[in-house]
Amino acid sequence: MLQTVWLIPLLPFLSAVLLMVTAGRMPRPLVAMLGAGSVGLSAVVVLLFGMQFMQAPEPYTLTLWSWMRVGDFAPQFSFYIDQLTLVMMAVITGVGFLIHLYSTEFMEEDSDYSRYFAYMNMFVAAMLILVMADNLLLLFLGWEGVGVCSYLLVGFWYKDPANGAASRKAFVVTRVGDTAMALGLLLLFTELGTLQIQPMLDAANNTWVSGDTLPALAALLLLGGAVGKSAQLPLHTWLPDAMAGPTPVSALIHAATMVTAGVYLIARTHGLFLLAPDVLLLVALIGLVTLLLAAFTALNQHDIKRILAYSTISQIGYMFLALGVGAWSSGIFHLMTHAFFKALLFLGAGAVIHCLHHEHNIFKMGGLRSRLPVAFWSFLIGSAALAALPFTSGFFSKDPILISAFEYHGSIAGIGPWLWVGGLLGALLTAIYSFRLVFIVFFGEANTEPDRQPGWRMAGPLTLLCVLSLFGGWFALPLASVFPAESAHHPSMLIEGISISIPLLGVLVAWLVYYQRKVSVSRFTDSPTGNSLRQYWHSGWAMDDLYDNLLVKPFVGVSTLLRGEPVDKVYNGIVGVCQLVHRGLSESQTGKMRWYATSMVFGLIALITFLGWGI
Amino acid sequence: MILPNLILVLLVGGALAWWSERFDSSWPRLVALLVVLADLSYLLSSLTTVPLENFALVPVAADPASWLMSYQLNWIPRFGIRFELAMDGLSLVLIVLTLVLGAIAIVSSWTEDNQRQGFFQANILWTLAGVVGVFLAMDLFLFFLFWEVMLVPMYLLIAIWGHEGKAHASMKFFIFTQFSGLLMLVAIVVLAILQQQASGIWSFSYFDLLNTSMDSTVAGWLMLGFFIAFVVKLPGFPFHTWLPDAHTQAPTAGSVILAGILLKTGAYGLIRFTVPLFPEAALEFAPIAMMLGVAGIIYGAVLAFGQSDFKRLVAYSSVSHMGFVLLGVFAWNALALQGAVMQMVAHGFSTAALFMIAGALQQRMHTRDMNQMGGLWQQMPRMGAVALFFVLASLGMPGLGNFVAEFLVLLGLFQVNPWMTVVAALGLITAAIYSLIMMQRAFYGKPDDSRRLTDFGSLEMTAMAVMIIALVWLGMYPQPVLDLVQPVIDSLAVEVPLVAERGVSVGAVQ
Amino acid sequence: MEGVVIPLNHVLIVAALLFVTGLAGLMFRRNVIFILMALEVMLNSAGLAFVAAGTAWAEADGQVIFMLILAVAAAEVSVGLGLVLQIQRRFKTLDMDQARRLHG
Amino acid sequence: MMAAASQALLAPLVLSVASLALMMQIAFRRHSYTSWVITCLTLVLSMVALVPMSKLVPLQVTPLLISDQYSLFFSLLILFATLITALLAKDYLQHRAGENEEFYLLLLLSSLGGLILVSATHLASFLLGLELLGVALYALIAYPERGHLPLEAAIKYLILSGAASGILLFGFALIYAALGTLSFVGIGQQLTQLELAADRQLLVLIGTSMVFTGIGFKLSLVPFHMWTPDVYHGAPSPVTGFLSTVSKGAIFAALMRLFIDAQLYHYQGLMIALSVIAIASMLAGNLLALQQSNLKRLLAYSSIAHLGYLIIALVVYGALRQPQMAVEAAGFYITAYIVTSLAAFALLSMLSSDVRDSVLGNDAEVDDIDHIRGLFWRQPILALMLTIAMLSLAGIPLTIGFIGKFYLFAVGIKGSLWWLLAALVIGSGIGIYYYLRVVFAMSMKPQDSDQVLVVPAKLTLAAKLVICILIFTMLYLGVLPQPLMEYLGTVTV
Repeated sequence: MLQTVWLIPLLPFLSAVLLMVTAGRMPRPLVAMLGAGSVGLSAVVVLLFGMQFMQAPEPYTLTLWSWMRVGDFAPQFSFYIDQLTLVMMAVITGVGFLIHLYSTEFMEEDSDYSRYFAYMNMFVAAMLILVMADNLLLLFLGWEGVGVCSYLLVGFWYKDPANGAASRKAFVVTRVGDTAMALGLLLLFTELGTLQIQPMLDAANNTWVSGDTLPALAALLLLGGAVGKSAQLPLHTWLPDAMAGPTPVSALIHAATMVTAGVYLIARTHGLFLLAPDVLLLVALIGLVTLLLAAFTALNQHDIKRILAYSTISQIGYMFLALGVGAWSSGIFHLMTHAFFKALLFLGAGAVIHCLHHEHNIFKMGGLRSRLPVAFWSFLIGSAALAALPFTSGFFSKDPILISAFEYHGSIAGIGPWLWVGGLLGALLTAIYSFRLVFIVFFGEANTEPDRQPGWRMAGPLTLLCVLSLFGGWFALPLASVFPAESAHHPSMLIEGISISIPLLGVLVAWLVYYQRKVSVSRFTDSPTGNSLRQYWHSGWAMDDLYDNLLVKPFVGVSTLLRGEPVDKVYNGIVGVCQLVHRGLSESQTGKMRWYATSMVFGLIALITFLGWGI
Repeated sequence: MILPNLILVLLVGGALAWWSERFDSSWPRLVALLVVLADLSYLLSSLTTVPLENFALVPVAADPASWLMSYQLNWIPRFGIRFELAMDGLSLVLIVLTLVLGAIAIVSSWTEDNQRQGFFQANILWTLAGVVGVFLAMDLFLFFLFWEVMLVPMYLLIAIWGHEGKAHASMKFFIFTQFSGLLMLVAIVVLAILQQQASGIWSFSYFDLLNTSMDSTVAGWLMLGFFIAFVVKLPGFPFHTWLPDAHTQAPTAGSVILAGILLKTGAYGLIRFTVPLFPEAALEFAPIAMMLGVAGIIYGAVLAFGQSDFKRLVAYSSVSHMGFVLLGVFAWNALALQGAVMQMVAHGFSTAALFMIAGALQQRMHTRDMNQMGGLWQQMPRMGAVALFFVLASLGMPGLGNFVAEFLVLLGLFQVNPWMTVVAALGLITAAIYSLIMMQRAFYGKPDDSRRLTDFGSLEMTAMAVMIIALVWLGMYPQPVLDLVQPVIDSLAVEVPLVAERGVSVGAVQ
Repeated sequence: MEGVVIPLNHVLIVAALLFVTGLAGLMFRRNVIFILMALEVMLNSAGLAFVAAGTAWAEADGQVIFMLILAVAAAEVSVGLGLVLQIQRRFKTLDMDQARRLHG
Repeated sequence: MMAAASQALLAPLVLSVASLALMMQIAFRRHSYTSWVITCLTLVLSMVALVPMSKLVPLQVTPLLISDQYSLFFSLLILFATLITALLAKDYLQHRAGENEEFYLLLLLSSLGGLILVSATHLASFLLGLELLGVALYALIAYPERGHLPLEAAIKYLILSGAASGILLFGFALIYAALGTLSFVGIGQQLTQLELAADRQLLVLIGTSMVFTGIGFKLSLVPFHMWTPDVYHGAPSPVTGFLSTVSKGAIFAALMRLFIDAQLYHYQGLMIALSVIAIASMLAGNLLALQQSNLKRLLAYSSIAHLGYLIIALVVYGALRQPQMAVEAAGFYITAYIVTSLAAFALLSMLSSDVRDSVLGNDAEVDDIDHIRGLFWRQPILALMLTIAMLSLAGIPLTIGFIGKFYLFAVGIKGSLWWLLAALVIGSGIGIYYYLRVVFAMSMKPQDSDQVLVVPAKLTLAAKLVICILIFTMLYLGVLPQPLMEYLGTVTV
């Protein structure tokens, strides 16, 4: 049974290839069956595999073929499965299947139905390869593969140039990170002689001492890849724009799976990061700053998907924080629960959008509680989990992160509580913006009338995800053998209490402001400072403008400046000189015989003079 | 006799294709295609007679049996010039590439409305013959001969069947390559004379000239002569400016051959001649050469982004990609060299395909200006999908050949010069920028419904499928190619020790 | 045959002067007849130099060459005059500066 | 002795006798076809006569002439070029006004001058050959009855060439005055053996300068090149071809013999002066041709450059340990140059043969680059010949021109003449442009707006023969040069 693990990525891959080759000539039901079915089948294989695996949970390696071999450089096409991989595989195929199923209805009216599923299946295959890879190069293949699929799906509706721009931005910005990561791979191979993850980590442990420059550099470069893919500072700007794609795409790629690849990468190579405690702290700080920044921004958006996008950035910030403070399993746990509730939220948002003529602006919605009950319950449960209200899945994953942050003692002593405070602030904001969303969209007056209700293929996955979001936190992940032992949590009751009560406080605030409208923020937001702050937050801390001015405009400017090929000027100059001399010499051919005779005489005189020089 | 036959078949085939025009104007392309395929199958079938273990032999100068095939004939004894051909793994890989792309080029001209089909196809076949000759010639005089002769039919292809600016473009192409070729000729003759003065016997044979002793200044100049000729052809910054013009103006089949094959002769020359003939001089020069490579990568990418002409964009992307080859060769270690060769092959396919698409677009829309395109996916989804694939290949998508190539080059380079690697790696980002903008401007965006455009037909799709399969194969399992080339690199390493592999960078990074 | 022996150099100087005269005629005259005459002067100055040199070396070679030169000059001039006739007929002028259709 | 002498000079004798016979024929019964046949037969016969001559080499016949492999080789080239010219001339003259018989007579006389020139070892024979060649050529240039251009070209050539002869003669007179000898070998002996007094040295110096001025003019080297384009342009195409090949080839051969026999290569100053002249010729020639639209002028400028290239072989002679290689290189290059130039002028001549129905007028010359536009689509064989010729002039492999250039590179490098080589490379680079421009013009698709100037006339048998011979020679010697190289190895001065 274990050997059939290669089926897991292969099934969606084959389906994708089949869908591409038939290029839309397949009947729709068959497309749906193939698209969703292949992922479902994969999920089944994962389940069967997992059951067998857990009987004797030893890392399992399967080598398919030798990819390439040049001297020592011999990466293989092989899979490495341990508990971490298994969790990821389960999330990808499980949540992936639900989203595919949902898509079969959501995309039904689209003319490019089969292209959509081809891309989606390809994405699932690439994502599976990413997590199953036994070496970093194969991981990189999956890594770039998901990037490309993300690009294709964000720009799926290609007729609108804005979508194209968003998809390019997504790809290029992540590529910046990917390039750093590629450099990291080069460094790791050059120094350690292998890219196979486990031997490489062993070699790193044997070669390097904690705190060395080289491991720090390598870790930093990998971190570059991670922040790119996971939309963390400073490469987070692409994710909000990436919402241009179909909503299930946002759910699958830009919430549940791909964007967490960075978290997975760091977790996977934690042995390396442990050798670079400073970088690890940097991970935590990046996570913290990002989560706060994104949370503030989310507070100010009115596009339902953008709110969710910023919340995704923010939640991944928590995961980074977890990784940075050494709460590895908590980070992965949060990754999983986040996959559940964020997929739920996105799909819920999708249902709202689907039923409201593609309306994205939350202020044009309202009062949908009774008219779209499925969406309402989904949103309510999803937001509760997102806000980490007690006993939802989000609570079980986020709480340990905050506790671990509090107890952090890494390269800078005493920073832990501050991390904790930041995390709490984030939690407060999370609760506020998520329930702001719920209150505005589902309560109050109705602005737009839904023209349909979600069918079973949409409602089913939503229901299932509701269950997972509520109860997904009740079982513990078997990750103990993968990560180094974490210190047992014995926080004081006070800390625990504060952690629990903060989200509730946030919900209360949101209730007061957005439902009861007792507290008006308009006084503040209408003041000049408030207004500019709002603008500033709304634009995502103006990072886009910054990059635009710092990188994009200069690049475009330089390329416009050079497009006429300045190097050619040199060659044209040579040609010009030749032509000039040609014209001059041609002028001398006057046709006058006397001048010809004279020139001959001059030549003679010159010759005599020259030869006479020596005497 | 197999090797001369390979060339002869193409030469005679060209004449045959020309002649066949008498019967019907549709014959020449058919004849040409058959000739190329026949040549390819002839090559492959005669390879079966080579014992399998020979493929792993390190080719040694002294021992003809260590080469896959070889052929010798006295030609001009006055100067010790011989008609000397030999094939090792590197030549084999490149010749197969040449013939496959040659067939594809002929297919790409299938629907183009070219007058004088006969002479057109003849020129294509003669160009191929010249290129095959370049990859086989082991006598420097003979090499030069093929090197120059292949330009003439190529020139005619551009000059006769080119687009609006063909006069300027074809002339520029010819003068750049010819002039740099003259420098190489001088270098070749100087080298032969040095050898003759040392040994008393005239010879232009590569094997005899390999160990010519000379002082370092002379070696530096001679190396430069070879280097410039090859870098012009490659093309490397700042000798690349002929390429965008030539590519833009050439007929589709011409662009395919030019980008897919002809550029590779420059890279081949660098690997086969420049470095082995002048080891010290070349390695001393390596930092500058690599700098040019890096400059080419970035410069080509930046200019590619600024173009609105589809073909020009692809042409500049070639400049950028061939920078990797330059880097790979002058990093001079097994990884980088393998990467350079892989890049030659992979870039051959990806760029040839993109030019074919450009040609198809021009044929359908009568423009190459991307401002007048947009939304073409709607009307030509198959072409769009294929274009997407090759765009992804060209931006270095892992799993496709180009990635393997670029990664190997970077990996090899990193061990030699980490900082340069960092700059070169920026090329991966810029490649994404220009490739995607091309996709956007041509195929995405609002479609113009007033256009009536036909999508790729089955013939074109077959050609595309061949290249897609080739790139996937190179990306997923490049080992056969690597194995073919490895003995060649081992033999080069005998002449020029490879640059140390690992650990060099420690100091540089810290 | 006694008499003053004129030194070779003197004759050569005279010949050179003649030669320069011829050259000057070539450079400054426009009428083709005069140009032909200048040409004659040049050729004959060379002949003079040969004769003088031959005498100085007490050899007949100089004189022989002079005879040859005479023949050459005659041939040249006869062809030249033939052309001059044609020129007069077709160009209606003998001014060589007018004959410049061929240029560039 | 007498028999041996006549056998050694069989070819010039055949030519002389035939010239007389032709004169008789013209005097008694004008018939141009007969004259043409006689001429062609004579030329073939003279070539055959070279075979018995080769049995006796080397043989000095009187102090004036020598019959050796060197003279035989160049005689062959001259006769070959004359034969081609004669073959072309018939078609060319056929539809033109006037009587044609004397043309062939002049042709024979001129080539006789060439033969004498290449065997000359003494000033007297040199002078005789030079003038015989030249005077006949004046008449040939002015041969067409109508039109201004041939006349203008002829008078310009006559006067300037006469002046050059005058300068040359005066130079020799000075040398004679200083050294007392007129034989080439004698000059060399005197120069190397005697310590010359200062005044004599001055005489020799001025004399040498004048000699080289004269020869430089005839070879149209910069700065004595001004006449070239005008004369090329004005002369009828077959004559231009003849002038460009026979006249230049013979004079170069004589120059090389003088150079070697008189051991002039010992003089550093002269070598530098020659190098400067060569470099100037290569650069100026090519630059002048750059955008020239008249093909004859273009070829004139190109010939300036090619003669410049050729001087490399001369300059390098003294620098080589085995100087024979320089002669080899010169021989090969001249062959290449002659064959290729003939091909180019043959094309122009054939195109000008029958222009009666064209807008150009009856006696017009087809010599503009616009005239051959689209030729490739109308007369592929002619276009092919010109293409090969242009590629050969540009020095592209597989043509004879490439091997010639290769030879020059080889000797230049052996003699370490880096400056000359640099000029050669640059000149060749510039050259590519205008040679290819011609090819490009031919390859352009004919447009309706073009005046269809070149009627695709039916090629006569003679024309076809010329085409075959020239294409074959250009390609054969380009692909398999070994036989000629081996032969040239034996061609010593």
